[in-house]
Parts: sequence; C-alpha cells; structure tokens
Amino acid sequence: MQAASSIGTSLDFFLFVSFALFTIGAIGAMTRKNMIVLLMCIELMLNAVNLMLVTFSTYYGNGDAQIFVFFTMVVAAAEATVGLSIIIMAYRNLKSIDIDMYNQLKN
Amino acid sequence: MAKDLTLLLLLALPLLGFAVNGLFGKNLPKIMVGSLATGVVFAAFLLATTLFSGLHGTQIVHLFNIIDFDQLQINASFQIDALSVWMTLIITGIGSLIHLFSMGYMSHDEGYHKFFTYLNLFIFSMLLLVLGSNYFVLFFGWEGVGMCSYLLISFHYNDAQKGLANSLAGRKAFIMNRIGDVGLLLALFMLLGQFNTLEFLQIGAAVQQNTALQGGAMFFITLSLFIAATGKSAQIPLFTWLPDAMAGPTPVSALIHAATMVTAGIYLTVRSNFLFELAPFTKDIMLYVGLATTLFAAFMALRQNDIKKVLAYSTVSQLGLMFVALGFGAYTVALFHVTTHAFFKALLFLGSGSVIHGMHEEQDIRKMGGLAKLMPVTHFTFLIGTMAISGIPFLSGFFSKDEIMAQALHHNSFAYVVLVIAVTMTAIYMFRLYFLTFHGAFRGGEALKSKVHESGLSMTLPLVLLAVLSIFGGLLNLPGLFFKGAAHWFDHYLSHSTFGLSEVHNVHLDFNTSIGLMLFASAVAIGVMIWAYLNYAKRGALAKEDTALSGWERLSAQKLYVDEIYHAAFVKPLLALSHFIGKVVDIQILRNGIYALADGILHSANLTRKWQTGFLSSYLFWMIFGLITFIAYYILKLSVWH
Amino acid sequence: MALILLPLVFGMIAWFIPGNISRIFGLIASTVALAWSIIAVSYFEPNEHLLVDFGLRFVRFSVDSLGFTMILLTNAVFFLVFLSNFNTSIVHEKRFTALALLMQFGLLGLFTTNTILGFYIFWELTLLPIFLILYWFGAFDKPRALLQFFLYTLVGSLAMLLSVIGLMHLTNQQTYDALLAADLQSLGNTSILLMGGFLLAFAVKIPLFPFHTWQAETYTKAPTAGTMLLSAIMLKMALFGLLKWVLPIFDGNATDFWRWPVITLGLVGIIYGAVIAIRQQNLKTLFAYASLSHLGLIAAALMLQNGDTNLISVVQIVNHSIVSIGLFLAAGIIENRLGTQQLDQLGGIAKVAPHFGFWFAVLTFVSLSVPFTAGFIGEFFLIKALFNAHTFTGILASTTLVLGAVYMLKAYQVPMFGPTKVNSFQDLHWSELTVFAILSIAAIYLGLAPHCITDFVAHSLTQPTH
Amino acid sequence: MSLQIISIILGSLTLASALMVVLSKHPIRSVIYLVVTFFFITSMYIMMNAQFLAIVNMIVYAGAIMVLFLFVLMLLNLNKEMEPMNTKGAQLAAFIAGGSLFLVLITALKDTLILGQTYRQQDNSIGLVKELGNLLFTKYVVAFELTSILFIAAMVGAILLAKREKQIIE
Repeated sequence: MQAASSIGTSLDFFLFVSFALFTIGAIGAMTRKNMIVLLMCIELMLNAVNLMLVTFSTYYGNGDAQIFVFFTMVVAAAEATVGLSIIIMAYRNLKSIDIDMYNQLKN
Repeated sequence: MAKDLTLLLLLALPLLGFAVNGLFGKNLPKIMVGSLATGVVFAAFLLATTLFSGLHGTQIVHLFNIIDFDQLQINASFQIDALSVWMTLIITGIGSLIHLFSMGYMSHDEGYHKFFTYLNLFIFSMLLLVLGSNYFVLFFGWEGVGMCSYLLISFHYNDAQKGLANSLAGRKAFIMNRIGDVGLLLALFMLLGQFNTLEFLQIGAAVQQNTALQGGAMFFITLSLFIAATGKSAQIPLFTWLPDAMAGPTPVSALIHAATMVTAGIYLTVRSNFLFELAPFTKDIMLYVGLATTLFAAFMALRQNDIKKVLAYSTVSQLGLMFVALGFGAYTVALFHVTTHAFFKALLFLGSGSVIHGMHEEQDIRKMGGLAKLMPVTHFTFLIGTMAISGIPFLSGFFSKDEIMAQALHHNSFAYVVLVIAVTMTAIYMFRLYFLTFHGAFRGGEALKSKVHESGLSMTLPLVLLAVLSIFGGLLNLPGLFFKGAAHWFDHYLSHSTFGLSEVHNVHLDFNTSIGLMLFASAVAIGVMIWAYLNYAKRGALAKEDTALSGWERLSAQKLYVDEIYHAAFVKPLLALSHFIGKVVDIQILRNGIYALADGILHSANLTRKWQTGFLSSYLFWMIFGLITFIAYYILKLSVWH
Repeated sequence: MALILLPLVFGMIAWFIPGNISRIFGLIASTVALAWSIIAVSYFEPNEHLLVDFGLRFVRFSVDSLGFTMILLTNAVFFLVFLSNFNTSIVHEKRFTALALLMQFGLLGLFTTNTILGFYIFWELTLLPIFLILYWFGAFDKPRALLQFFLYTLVGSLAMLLSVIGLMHLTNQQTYDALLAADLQSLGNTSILLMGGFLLAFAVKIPLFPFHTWQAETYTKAPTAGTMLLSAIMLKMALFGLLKWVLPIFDGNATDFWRWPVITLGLVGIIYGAVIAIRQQNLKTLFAYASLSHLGLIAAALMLQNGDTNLISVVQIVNHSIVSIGLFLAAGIIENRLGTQQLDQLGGIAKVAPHFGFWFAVLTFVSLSVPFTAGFIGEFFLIKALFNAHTFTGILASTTLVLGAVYMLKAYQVPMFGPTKVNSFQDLHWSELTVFAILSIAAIYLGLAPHCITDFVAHSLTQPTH
Repeated sequence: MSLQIISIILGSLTLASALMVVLSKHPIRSVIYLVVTFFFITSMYIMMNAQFLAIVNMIVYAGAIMVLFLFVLMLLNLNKEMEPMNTKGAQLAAFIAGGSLFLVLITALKDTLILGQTYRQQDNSIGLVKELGNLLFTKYVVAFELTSILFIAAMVGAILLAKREKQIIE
C-alpha cells in the first residue's frame, strides 16, 4: 500500500478538486433557499477544506493537519446536530424551511 | 493684668456671648440673653479702657500660626497701638450702648436671642478687624462683619410684606461688599508678592527702607485697597447697598451702618497710610470720589421721606467727607471725624429707632410731626444730634468738620467750595428731618397718636449718654486757637504710637484764617437752622407727595436713579448673560452638540443596519465577495512584487 | 491592606443580610472603616511610606500621607453619606448599601494603588457601582441623561486606558516610583499625547468646562446619596490623580504644554459655572454648576505645580467635599420633604424649620468661603497662586467670590426666607443634624488650623520627585 | 500512471456528484448525492494513504451525519412543491460570484511554487491509525477530551431545541 500511494499524482489536482468543491458548496449556499440543503452545502465546503488539509498533510508528511481534520469533523458533527435541531424548531414555528423567512433576527 | 491676656479676653468675651446666646439663648429668659450680650461688650469696653490707659508704643500679641509654609507664614496675631485701641474703644463703647438700647427696642421680637447672637458675633468680627496685626486677620474681620451685616439686614426675613425685600437688601449688601472684598483680596496678593508678608509693621518697615517702591505697584495696591474701602464704606460707585441696608432693625443701622462697620474702610486707609503716602494718584482719586460721594449723597438725602433713609444718605455723605480728609493725607482728621460721627450718628439712629418704636414701626416722616411733646427725651437728644451733624458751633461735629474744611481750604479751593455746598445741604436735610418729625401737627392719625409713647429707660439712657458725647466729643481735638495745652490731643495720641502717623503732619492754619473759617461755617449752620425753623416749624411747610415734586426734587427722591442705572447696566446684562449661557450655550450648543454627536452615530448605525438584510444568501454573497477581494489582493500584491 | 478590603467584605455581606437592617449595617460598616482608618493614621508616621507588595506584578499598594488623607476623607464621606441617608427610605436598601460599600472599596484602592494599571482598574471599578446606584435609585425620566454620564466617563476612561498602555509600553515600567524616575522628557510630543489622555479622563470627571454637560443633569436626577458620593468623593479621584500621578510623572515639557490650556478651561469653568448658576431654578442643578465653578479653581491651581499651592488644594479638596455633602444634603432634605426643588415653589422654610435654616445657613457661608472656614483658606491661597502666575487669571478667578455670593445667597434665601409657602416641614432628623454639625465643625476647624492637613500632607508632596 | 487516471476519474466523479447535490430539486436526492460525494472523498483519502481519516469520514459523515439529515428530512415530510427556490437573477449572480471565486482560487494556485509538484518519495505512514493515535493521545489529548464536552453540549442543545415546548416564541 505504501509504495503505491499517490505516486505520480500531482498535488495541484487535489487542490483543484478541493477548490472546485468549495466553489460548488458556495454556489449552492447562495442559490438554494432550503435550510437543510444549505447545511449540506456547508458540509461540502468543510469537506473541501478537509481535503486540502489532508493533501498538504500528506505532502509535507505532517500528521498535525490530519488531527485538525479530525477535529473539524467532530465540530461538523456537532454543528450538524445543533443546526438540524434548530431547523426543526424553526419549522415548527413558521411551517417553512425557506431561509429568507427567517430574517426576524434583524430587529 | 498682662496686656496680651487683656487683649485675648477682650476678644473672647463677645465670642463667649455669641456662643452662649447661640447655643442656649432660646431657652434662656430674654432679660438674661440681653444683659449677657450687653454685659460682655461692656466688659470688653472696660478692658479696652485699661489697654488705653496703659498704652505705650506698639505691641504685638501672637496667638498661633494659621499658615506656616517655607516661604510664607501667616499668624493669627494682634496689634495694640493707639489706632487699634481707639477703634476698640469706639466699637465696644458705642456697641455696649447700642446693645443696651436693643434690649428695649427688640423686646417684642421673637428672634431676640438670635439678634444678640449676631450682634455679639459682629462685635467680635469688628474687633478682629481693627485689632489684627496683619492684613490677613483684618480680612477675617472684614468678611466677618460683612457676613454679620448680611444676617442682620435680612433679620426680619419672614416678615409678611417686607420679608423678601429685607432679604434682598441683605443680599445686595453682601454682594456689593464682596466686590470690595475682591479689591482687598487683590491688594493682599500684591502685597504678598511685593513684601512676602502681610504684617503691618513689617510692610511698613520695608516701605521705609526702600522708598524706590513708588509708582506702579504702589498705585495698584492702594487702588485695590481703596476699592475695598469703597465697598465697605459705601462710596461711589458701591454705595447703593447702604440705604437699602436700612431694612435691618434700627440698632443694627446705628451700630453697623453708621458707627462702626462702615468706618472700616477709613480704618483700612489709615492703617495703610504708609502705602498711600507713596501713591499720590490714588489719594487724588480718593479725594474726588469722596467729594462726589459727599455731594451726591447729601443731595439725595434732601428729599427722602423715610426717616432712616435720610440718615443713611447722611452717613454716606459723612463717609465721603472722611475720604476727602484721607485724600488730603489728613489721617488723624479723618479718624477724628469717624469718632464724632460715631457719636452723633449713633445718637441720631437710635433716636430714630426710638421714634419708630414709639410710632409702632412707622418710618415715614410725612406721618409724623409734633413728636416733641410726646417723646421729650428722644426729641431733645435728637436735636443735639442734628445740631452736632450740622456743625452748630462747639458741638462735636463742628470741630471735626472744621478740621476737614481747613484741610480743603489749604490744599484745594475747589474741594472747599464743594464741601461748603455739601455741608450746607447736610444742615438743610437734617433740620428738615428734625422739624418735620418733632414739630408741627401730628399727621399719623388720632388712633396712632394715642399709642405713641416715650421709650423706656434702656432706650433713653443710651440716647442721653450719646448726646453728652456728641456735645463734648469735639473737645478731643480742639483746634490750636482755643486751649493751647489741650489742643490737638487726639492727633498727638494717635501719632505717638501708630505706625506711619508720626510722619504725617496736618496743616494748621494761621489764627485769622481759622477764625474766619469757623465763623463762616457757624454762620452757614445757624443760618440754615433758622431758615428751616421758619420754613418748617413756623410756616408749616410739609414734605411733598411724590406727584408734587419738581424736577430736582424728583431726582433727589429717586436717588439720581442710580439703582435703576445699576440694574440696567449690571444686573440685567448679568441675568441675560446667565440666561444666554445657561440656555443657549450650555443646553443648545454643548449638550445638544453631544446629543447630536450621539444621534449621528445612531443614524449612521441605522444606515449600516440596512446592509443586514437578514437574508442568509445575501450574507453569503458578501462573504464570497470579501473572500474574492481578499485573495485577489494578495495575488495582485504577489504578482506586482514578483 | 485590610483597610482597603474592609468595605469589600462588608459589601459582600451586605448582599446577604435582610434589607430592613441593611441601613444600620451600612452605617456600622462605614463607622468601622472610619474608626479603623483613624487608628491607622494615628499609628502612621507622616514621613514614612507604607508599601504592600505581594510580589505580584500589578498588585502593589502603597500609602503615604496624601493617601491617608484621601482614605480618611473617603471613609468620612461614606460615613456621613450613610448617616445622612438614615432618614430617607430607599426601596432596595440592600442593594444601595452593598453598592456604596463596593464603591468605597474602589476608591480606597484607587487612593492606595501603586501601579498605573491598578489606578486604571480602580478608576473603572468605581464607575460601575455609581452607575447602578444612579440607574436603580435615580429619577431619570430618559435613559439618555444617564447614558450621557456613563458614555462620557467611558470615553474619558478609554483615553486614559490608551495613555496607561502607552506609558507602560514606552517606559516599560508600571509602578509609581519607577514611573517617577522614568525619563519622559525624551519622549517629546508623545508624552504630551499621553498626558492628554489622562487629562481628558480627568476633565470629564472633574469636570472641566466643555466636558461638563453630563454633570448638571446627572446631579439633578440622581438620588441625593448618589449625588453626594459623586461630587464629594468621586470627582476627587481626578484631582487626586492629577496631583499624585499625572503632574509629577509628566513633569517637564508635557506639563508645560498643558498648563495654560487647562488653567484657561478651569477659569472659563469658574465664571461659566457661576454665571449659569445665577439663573438656575432647580436647587441641585444650581449646586451642580456651583461645583463646576469651585472645581475649576482647584484644577487650575493644581496645574501651577507650586508646592504650597498643592498643599492648599488638598485643603480645598476636603473643603469641597464638606460643602458638597452639606449642600446636596440640604437640597435632598428639601426634595425629600416637599417633593420639589424648584426655587419658585419654595419659601420661608427657615421659619417652619429653624434648625434646618440655621445649619443650611452655616453650610452656605462655608461654601461662600467666609473667613473661619476652610473654604476661605483654600480659595484665598488658590487665587493667590493664580494671581502670582498671572495677574489677569487671578482677577478673573476672584470674580468667583462675587458671583458665588450672588448664586449661593439666592439658593439659600429663596427657599428659606420670605413669606412661607410651605405648610409643614419636618425639622431635622437627629442623623441629619449630626451630619451638618460634623461638617460645620470640620469646616471651621480647618479654617482656623489648615496646617493640620498641610503639615501632614507636606511629607508626601514636598519630597524631591526627580 | 494508472493512478493518475484513477484520481482524475475520482475527482471528476466527486465534482459531478457535488454538483448534483446543489442542482437536484429534491432535498432527499441532495442527501443521497452528498453521501456519494463523501464516498468519493473518502476514496481520495485512501489514495493519499490517510487511512484513519478515510474511515472516520466514512463512518461519521457518510454514516452518521447523513443519516441524521435523512431523518430530519423525513421527519419534516417535505414535498417538492414546498421546495423554495431563488429567482433566476439571484441564481445567476450566485453563479457569477462562485465562478469568479473559483477563478481567483485557481489563479492563486497557479502563482504558487507547488504547481506541478508530485508527492515526495518519503515515509507516508503518517496517515495510519497508529501514528495519528500517538499524536491524538499525547500532543492533542486535552483537545480530544474537550471534544467530548462539545458533544455533550451539542447533545443537550439538540434535545432542548428539538423538544416540543408548550410556550414557543410567539
């Protein structure tokens, strides 16, 4: 397994994928109004960043970045849990998951 | 008894009276309060006489240090010399008579103990003023008497009709005095700057050693001292408080506003004579201010109808006369007039107090008349007072005025002419007052007439004593042409142990001129007396009603409109300024400026709040936008750098 | 050290004791603090310099004779405030007691701290309790007035914080003695800026002329006890800071730069406050402007940095505390009994309440600085110092005597004299009587023997600083 | 070189499924596509020999979180008609913004020195469970323990928020 690992694969390809993922996530977050999909797009962006971190980590042979990815996942899990429960509560109140309905915090 | 102990006791006694009456006076019987207050002042008088009889040279009694800095030391210490002892005699002597009088006069007043408390405090402050050995202690007394004066003028503050006016009069007196005090304060600063001490003797010694001090500094110092004197002694331009001060009880007017406090300005000038000698220009100013005051005040007195107001303007006029003497450098002459004036003016005020008491608080001479029979003692003593102030020969006022006239004739004939006019007017208004009050028919109505009574012994006794003094007071300083040996006793007395006065020699005119002067003055006084008798007593001329006054009479009755002018020139602008600053500058500009600033911030916050649409997608959009800008900036920076 | 912590401990306790005895508790607490400080002073050698050092970097206290004077003043003021408050009922007594004691702690800390950061922290610490006192017990109809006070002070504090940071950063020192020894001359214009930050904070608190707009409204609407605390002791923090910290530390070009601007503002304040006070109809507002006038004089004189003048300003600081407690207490009594402070609704109280009339008169005369009172000594020498510095400033400053007479006599006469407009007026409660008596005796004693303060303080103010 | 081809195929599949997440109208489909995306990402991790993360990603993301999403979607019982959509203009703006972001990122990549670099021939064992475990329980042990607190907080928060309260904000 070790010898086969990613020999010949250029670093920039993974970075390219990471950037593209991030952009897709961002576009999705901007276009979609469904709160759940929004949350998914955020997960996408997080994963893009994770991917980049792992890429560099492997490149530099440093494990710290992977630990960081691990923590990001932990936080993402927590965030998804809380975010989803907020969505549930919000849906109960307004019977809608349209993010633009929730602009009451403004005032 | 050692002198310093005597002195301390002298000071402590009125303070004791003040403390006892102030703390327990409410619960003590009136007779005890009154006699205690009178007793301490009289005891002080006795102590003062012992000081007087044992006086040799100048002595300093040191009590304690008030301020003790490296460069500056100010002591609470007192000076015993001819001048201070003489003033002490006047204050305690006349003071005890007036205390005695007040026991009768104030007997129906509910603030009886309070009155004597204040009166004792006043005596204490006044003694501090004259006995202090430096300007600082003098200033203590100076402000202290001002405070007592305020308290006593507004004594009847809750009188139903006049309560407010009384308290306003008190306030006016205090404020005007304060203006003078500022002058004294500035003088003190300058003296400290020049000499680094406030002790009279040290300053005097410094002045003697260094005569180069003449000129600017001396001029400003003496001018400030003179401003202080105009405030306390009611000279132009700060004289308007004194007539208003008549709102106080009559004994107060007699003690504070005739005999003692108002002469503090004279005392200050005499005390600082060595400074004034170096500032001839200030002396000139003093002379002309004095002349103007004596003339205008006499004019204003001509058509006053309030018995006390006449005497008040008369006081202002007489004080002006003293300043004329000071302006000529005749310090002892001024002090001589202070003394005689204290006698006859206290007499006149107390006499008027007796009249007012007998008339049940009626002060308008248009409602009096024919009181000679109803109040014989008062009438007789009042007549003596009138004659003394008018300069009828051989009474005290005759001698003291004559001395001043002699100085004027010698130095400045213009001043002499003005003085003659003023003195003539003095005689006119005094006799007018006398005849309208005591002669003719009673004009106050029958109901009042039946109630008019002669005052009791505690009031008539001081009157009689003061009358005696008014008659014989002139003997203190006889002119040289009478008894050679006893002549000018007062001058000698003062100059032998008062700093600075030994160098000052009064002019003594030759025999013929003196006689001529005296004859002329006598003729004027007697002439006026006869004219007034014919006009008021025989012909029965009465004080006119306000509407019937001719032009000059109205000017006189309205006091030359000085109060109105001051009101328009100072009070109104100050109030307007206060209103302007308070309402416009402070509220409109400053505070609303702050509010406007806050509003501006709030407003801009509202503007930027619009950006916060609450739509998540727009936030995201802006976030992406920011991200792009951020990265693009770094790319550009890097590419440019490469 | 225990001296400083005592009020804090008491304040903590005050939260937990029942409300109905907290009034007595506050009085006892302040009495103990006062007694303790008196004992401490009596054991204190004026020329020594107590230092409490825990080895921590920022916690360092030191007491010299000036500090002790201020401690005594603070404790006395709190004692008197609690005593004078005895007759008035406050809704949340417990809160008030606790907050006041907390504030006392802050003040004592401020007067004793030896580090510049500590100075700032205690400075801010005192702000919180007074803000809450004003907020809970004041009669602010709009939150704006209160916010104005708070924000104004905070802006000043912010400037001071910047200066504190700058000072610590540039000199790399933070204790008082080290800062004194530090060479700030070489900083040039930076030191001017640093001093400016401090001065802004002080100018807001004292307050000096253009920064005073919070004062009148706050004083008027605040509860009487709050006003007393504010003007009797809180404002003194700024003067203390000026006297103890800023002027000695920035001695040199920075002080020279700021001297005349501050004196000018002080003078403007003297006349401005006095002139406004003449027309005020509200008693507390009038006293507030009077305070502006009086404090301008002290601030201006302090800037002269003359040894003797500094001593006298301490006397005047004490005197102003006396006067402001007395006058605001009088105003508070009138408000408390009659529910109004408007002068045109008052009149003839002296007849109904003779004791009150008498003591109010005494305090009025004290504030008019007639002789025999501390105010006379104070004003005389402060104006003299200004006069010596420049004749014209002295003359301007002395107008305060005349204008002061105008407004103070108005403030006294209108409610007290004249025809009686009020029917019933309960005369002084024993506690109020005690306060007035203590104040008057203190004022007269200091007026005759100011050296008991000046000699004591001289040990810490005249020691060679550089 | 086969690895390169595999990676290109994997990358394009990742991007395609990610696009489908965004583009599909129905949220359920989005979730499914998201799971697929995560699978591909996991396979990329494996390619980079980050074995531990690959497993965690698989279990936590594809397994736990996505199931959570599915549960919620089913709980809310949304139908297609309720799916809110942005206006065309807003979508266009979003695409432009996203596109320019992408361009900028690519430009940034182009300017860096790592362009065209391949992985170094070195010990690539850092992604193994053993290595990471060593790190996690020595250097990052405090942070690791703290995550448990975070999870408890998240759990409590989720329960509190999702609980049906009687008084809900009006």
